Amino acid sequence: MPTMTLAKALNAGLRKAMEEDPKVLMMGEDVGKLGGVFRVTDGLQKDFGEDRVIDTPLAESGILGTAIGLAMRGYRPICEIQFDGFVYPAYDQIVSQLAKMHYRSQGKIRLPVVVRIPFGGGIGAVEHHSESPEAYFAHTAGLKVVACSNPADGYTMIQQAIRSDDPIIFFEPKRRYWEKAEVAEAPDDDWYPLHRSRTVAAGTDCTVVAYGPMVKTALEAAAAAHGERSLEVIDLRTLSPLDLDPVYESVSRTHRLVVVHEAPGNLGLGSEIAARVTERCFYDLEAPVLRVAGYDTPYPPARLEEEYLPDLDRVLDAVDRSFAF
Amino acid sequence: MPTMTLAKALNAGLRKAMEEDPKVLMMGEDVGKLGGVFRVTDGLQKDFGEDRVIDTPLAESGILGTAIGLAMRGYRPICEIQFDGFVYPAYDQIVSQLAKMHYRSQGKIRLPVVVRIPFGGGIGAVEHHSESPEAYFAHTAGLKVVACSNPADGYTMIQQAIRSDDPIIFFEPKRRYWEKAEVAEAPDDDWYPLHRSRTVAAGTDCTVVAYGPMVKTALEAAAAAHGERSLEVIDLRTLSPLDLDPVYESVSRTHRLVVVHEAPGNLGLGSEIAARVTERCFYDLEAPVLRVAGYDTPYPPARLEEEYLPDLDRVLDAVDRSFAF
Amino acid sequence: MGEMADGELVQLLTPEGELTEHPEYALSLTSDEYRDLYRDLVMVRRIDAEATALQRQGELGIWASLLGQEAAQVGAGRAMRQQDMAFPTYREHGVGYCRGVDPLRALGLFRGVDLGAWDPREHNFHLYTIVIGAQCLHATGYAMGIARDGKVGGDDGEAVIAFLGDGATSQGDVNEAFIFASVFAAPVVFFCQNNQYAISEPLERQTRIPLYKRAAGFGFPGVRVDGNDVLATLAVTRKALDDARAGQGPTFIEAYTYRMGAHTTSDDPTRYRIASEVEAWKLKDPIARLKSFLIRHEHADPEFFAGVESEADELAAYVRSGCLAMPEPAHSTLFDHVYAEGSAEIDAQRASFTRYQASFADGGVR
Amino acid sequence: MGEMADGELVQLLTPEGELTEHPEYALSLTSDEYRDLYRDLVMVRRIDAEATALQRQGELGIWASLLGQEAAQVGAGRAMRQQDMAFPTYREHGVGYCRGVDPLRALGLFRGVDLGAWDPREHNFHLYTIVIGAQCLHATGYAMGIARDGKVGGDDGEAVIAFLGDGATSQGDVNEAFIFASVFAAPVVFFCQNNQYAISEPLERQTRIPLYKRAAGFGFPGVRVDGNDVLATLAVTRKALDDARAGQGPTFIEAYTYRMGAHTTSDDPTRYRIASEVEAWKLKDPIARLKSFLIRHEHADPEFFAGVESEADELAAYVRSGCLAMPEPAHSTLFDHVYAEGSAEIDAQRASFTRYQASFADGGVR
Ligand SMILES: Cc1ncc(C[n+]2csc(CCOP(=O)(O)OP(=O)(O)O)c2C)c(N)n1
Ligand SMILES: Cc1ncc(C[n+]2csc(CCOP(=O)(O)OP(=O)(O)O)c2C)c(N)n1
Ligand SMILES: [Mg+2]
Ligand SMILES: [Mg+2]
Repeated sequence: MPTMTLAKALNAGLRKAMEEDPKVLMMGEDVGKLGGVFRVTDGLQKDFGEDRVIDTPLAESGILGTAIGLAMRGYRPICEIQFDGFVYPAYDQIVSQLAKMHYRSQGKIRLPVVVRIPFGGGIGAVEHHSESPEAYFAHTAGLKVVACSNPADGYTMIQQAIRSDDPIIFFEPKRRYWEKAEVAEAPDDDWYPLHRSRTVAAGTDCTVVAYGPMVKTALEAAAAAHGERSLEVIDLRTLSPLDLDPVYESVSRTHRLVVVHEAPGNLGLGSEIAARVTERCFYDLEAPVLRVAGYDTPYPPARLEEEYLPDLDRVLDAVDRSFAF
Repeated sequence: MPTMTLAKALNAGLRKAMEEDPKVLMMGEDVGKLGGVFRVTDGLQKDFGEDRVIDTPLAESGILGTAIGLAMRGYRPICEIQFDGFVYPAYDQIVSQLAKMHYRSQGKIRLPVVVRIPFGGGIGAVEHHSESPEAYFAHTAGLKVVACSNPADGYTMIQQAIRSDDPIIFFEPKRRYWEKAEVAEAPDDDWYPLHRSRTVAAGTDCTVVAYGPMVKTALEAAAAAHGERSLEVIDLRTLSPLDLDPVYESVSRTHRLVVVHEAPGNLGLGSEIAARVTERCFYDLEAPVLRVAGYDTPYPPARLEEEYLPDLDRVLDAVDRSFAF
Repeated sequence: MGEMADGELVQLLTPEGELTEHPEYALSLTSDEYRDLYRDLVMVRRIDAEATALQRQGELGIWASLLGQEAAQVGAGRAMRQQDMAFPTYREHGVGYCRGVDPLRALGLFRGVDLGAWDPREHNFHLYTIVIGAQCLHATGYAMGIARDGKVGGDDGEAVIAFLGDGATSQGDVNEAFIFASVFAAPVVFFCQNNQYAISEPLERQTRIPLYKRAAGFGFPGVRVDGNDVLATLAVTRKALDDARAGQGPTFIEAYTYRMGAHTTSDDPTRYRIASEVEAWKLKDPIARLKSFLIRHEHADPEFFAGVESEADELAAYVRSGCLAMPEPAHSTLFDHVYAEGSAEIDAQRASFTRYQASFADGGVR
Repeated sequence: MGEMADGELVQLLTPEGELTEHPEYALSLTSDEYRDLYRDLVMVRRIDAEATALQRQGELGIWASLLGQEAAQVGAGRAMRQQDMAFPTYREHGVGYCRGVDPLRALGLFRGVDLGAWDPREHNFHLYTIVIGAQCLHATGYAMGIARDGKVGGDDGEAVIAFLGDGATSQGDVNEAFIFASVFAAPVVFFCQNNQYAISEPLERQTRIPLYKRAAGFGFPGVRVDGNDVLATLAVTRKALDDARAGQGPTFIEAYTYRMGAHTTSDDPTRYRIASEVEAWKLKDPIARLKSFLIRHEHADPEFFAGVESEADELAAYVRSGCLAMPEPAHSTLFDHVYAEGSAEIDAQRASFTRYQASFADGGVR
């Protein structure tokens, strides 16, 4: 397959999944004729019909709740939440129903529902359009949570998520939707597993863990540090359950770790990663795990988001601070 | 004042707040005639009338949303959520509206809303009645989150929360509702501040941090360890913003820390505390911060909750493991 | 509130046990069928009574009694066809009975040994839902699936029935379910047992007008039926399910009834309602009513009634002994079924839990 | 859908600019008042056009245009009394104008310099709400507060008006607001601008029957008014607010109108609707309609229209220059107002942020 944007790659992945399994449905607000506000579902309703690409009433709890019912009936619904900040009306259905059904039914009910959420800031949007709510879901037992960071992963990960029999919250870094990269059409068994982290840049001096939109930022930091310091960058990919083995291994060599995310620092993914890595690598660490994250404020007006969001400089600053320890 | 149960102490605190300020309202399901399913609001409707103690329609988002409107009108609503597991339908109103209003209005709108939530397990209840959702709120900028652990704190903290001009999520450890202790009627300025942690048992060998229902468990562990090991127990009280100064100070002496909560470990309060304490006390710690928490499963059937919930033995086991490091 | 205009209410059997006519709903049953309904009512009440007793004796953590609502539940349950699917709240033990769910399975949740142990597909009876209203959306989605499967409008039509309480009508989820059901013409019947209370709150905390009128504003019919009249409930629900199967979309049924007991065994209704109200409703008892009818019209003789009684005694004994014999869940099941496809993290937690528990067995005093 | 039965719709001014009678709603205004309404419409449209232009030129991040909905908004805005409170969505720039909010303040959110900068209390016009439907509950709660304050039923009555779109009627929050409003007889008017679309979704994705009928099922009146008719909208809203102030409880108003432009400047409506539909609605333009009326009935002369035009030009110039001159928010304001009573944690984060930023100023290349 050619070079394509993340939005196109997700679209191609959705299309492939819908071609392969007639039980796969797409549902959400404006996903049909419009193709979604980010055009991720562009053309799908035209090709698969209104019965499989469903423009729903404007009600997120309704979308999730009916998706659960459809899944009980044997369908594999993919719900699109239009923007991160609009997932909260569906929170009860996700946290109390979707997450718990397999457990409470002792495995008798499987809910292969994928909830796609464009997330994160950096696009100059108005409030509620730049949130990073991943920790709210990662803290919820029974859900699996992943975030893609690039077109190739977008294409494969969305298909893997759809095939999974577990409910999956699928985060898409909206500010990377328009960035292009090569996407390889690979036979299934060559695909990198969905619930694995991946080292995306090798290095020796300090490990940097990121996911979603911040992977690119971390890679840019590694490039900027090049010559001075060698940063190893790990793309987390799976936010719950976490796959920290590559991180432990890396830290055992670099002895330093910086975690980067846009979500507020307090109780963000960074805190869990810091806690676990410290527990596992206590004698390896030459500095505490440092976190570069959004501040513990509501998401600010767009003109302040550059200050709010972690960037290359803040990552490098944290690396400096790690070495200063 | 005499010895009383936590439920009575909260009731007395609510009554006092309602007497002092006619703008204070109580609202929720069954809070009126019934006095709440835990009788925390017992007698309040009788004494303050149906206009101030409001039995609402059965709709949590409606309760929170109208409370926000009442607060805009100058009232100080206290919302009761009947059980922890029923707060999620109100999640959007709490996270997107209540939490953000002061920030987005640049301080022009204050929402002095208290959301009371009986939380935690240990009472043999059916599903959705034993959840510990505090991390979902503590991760949310703009909210303040507290948990009381005993009658004396219940009495004062609820009044302080009502007086606060910030929205406060107020967690009450439901399995401690019926436990009695002395409650002192103190003049306001002698009161211990709401947003402060407190050392509730002095010790020298290992620090144990807990909140809500687990404070008693931690104290029992300290008593059980007595003679062998001296545990210092800190009652967190404020879950967001955190007040970790007493913890840093304690760890600088004990060099070890165990954090205890009922909520699932993954991204629970323990992870944030571990991350921060490690950052601040990196050279003090002789072992990584260890966490004793609920497992990362949905809350199990009641007959398994003893296995699920942290108890004295698990706390002591963690202390042992800390020393084994 | 509480009082209704006559004529609003569909009734086929008066409280005195006389048949009445209704222009839209007719039902004519054989003596066998009448007797079967009576048997159902008695069995369902007996299961409920036994569970209440078991709770009092500490064998159940809590119990949500259906006392007074037997006719509403049996009427609805018996109106369903095999292929129809039900989504209950936590109180539909009577519907579960009609769906062939072993009453013992329904006790598991309340005893605390599981979170719902029957196979929803085997009985086309979903697990109980405790979060008020949530199941109405599941039911609607399931019904949307039926429509997508082409199982409406033909001989192989299927329908869904969602149970909810009067209090539940205030939840956003329930109203969203109405919207989805209407917009997608989903084959779903919303069966609301208006038992006059949501725990302590009387109906007027949820609505100022009769509940069945809510539906019209969403674009589908609403009917109020005497929920203490098993015949009327059966007829009305049958018609609604038929319509749904035929592709006519949703119906809302308000089964007007009364919760004779406490909300659950943890509740104390004397705090919020007066005895005379309960007494008045006793006169409308669904079982007594059908019994008068059976006797007066000689559909049943004393033997029959004696037979049903002893059958009920047996059932109660079965429930009791079965409850006491229910195995405790094994500790390690705590970690079962968190994920369909597993998780290394959960496996690790299970392993460390097992090690930890073994450390006690080793005789270690900690 | 889209077509309505005649007679359902309250109209006082035909698309051709002729007055019509309505049995329940009458309105007689002075020439001055008619002209004032016309001026409002023109000003509101001009502000909107200027904002759209500013967005195209990169000065605003996004803009939600009200083009086509001027009459609905001005009718509603002018029906309010000083003491009434409005809770808008993100599109009620016209109502804001009527409430005396400087249009520049409304631009801040869209320019990204703030999240709403006017004082809601000063104008009795709350901040914009983007999460669909959430404000309906706030409005209801505020109205409950009015009732508690005793400000209904007397001369000092106050009322609330909550704005919402057709799409919003599907949200649980909106339906819960109907329930609370009804149960507590809150003095609130739900003013729904049915502009036929929720972004790309036509009305039939939200309902199968006319929206105004929704209200009856909740126990309060629903009215459909021609939202392109400023006179009818004014009359209907005035009546509803009067009723609310008088203690009659809520009313639902469906202002039947059309979104002439894109959902926002980020949207491309050609993907989901046909040009002929837009053309048909052009014939019902709210401003042209009032203008015909003013001319035919000699309420205004050419000077008046010229004057309004030049006033609008001035306003547009003010909006443009004011927008360009809007100060950037200072970086440290990021940390302002997170809490009313402050937080040591936020103070610490601000301090470390300031130190960090200063490290660049020090000329340090990192
Ligand atoms: C979302 C939610 N909120 C609160 C509760 C607590 N609760 C359990 S039953 C009940 C009353 C339900 O009343 P109704 O819908 O009339 O059903 P009934 O119990 O009368 O059958 C309440 C408030 C709950 N289970 N779920
Ligand atoms: C809870 C929520 N879900 C989704 C969105 C995204 N969104 C913004 S406007 C809109 C359509 C609203 O339609 P309608 O209520 O008819 O109002 P209109 O924009 O037509 O004025 C949607 C889906 C949102 N803002 N909030
Ligand atoms: Mg009820
Ligand atoms: Mg619209």
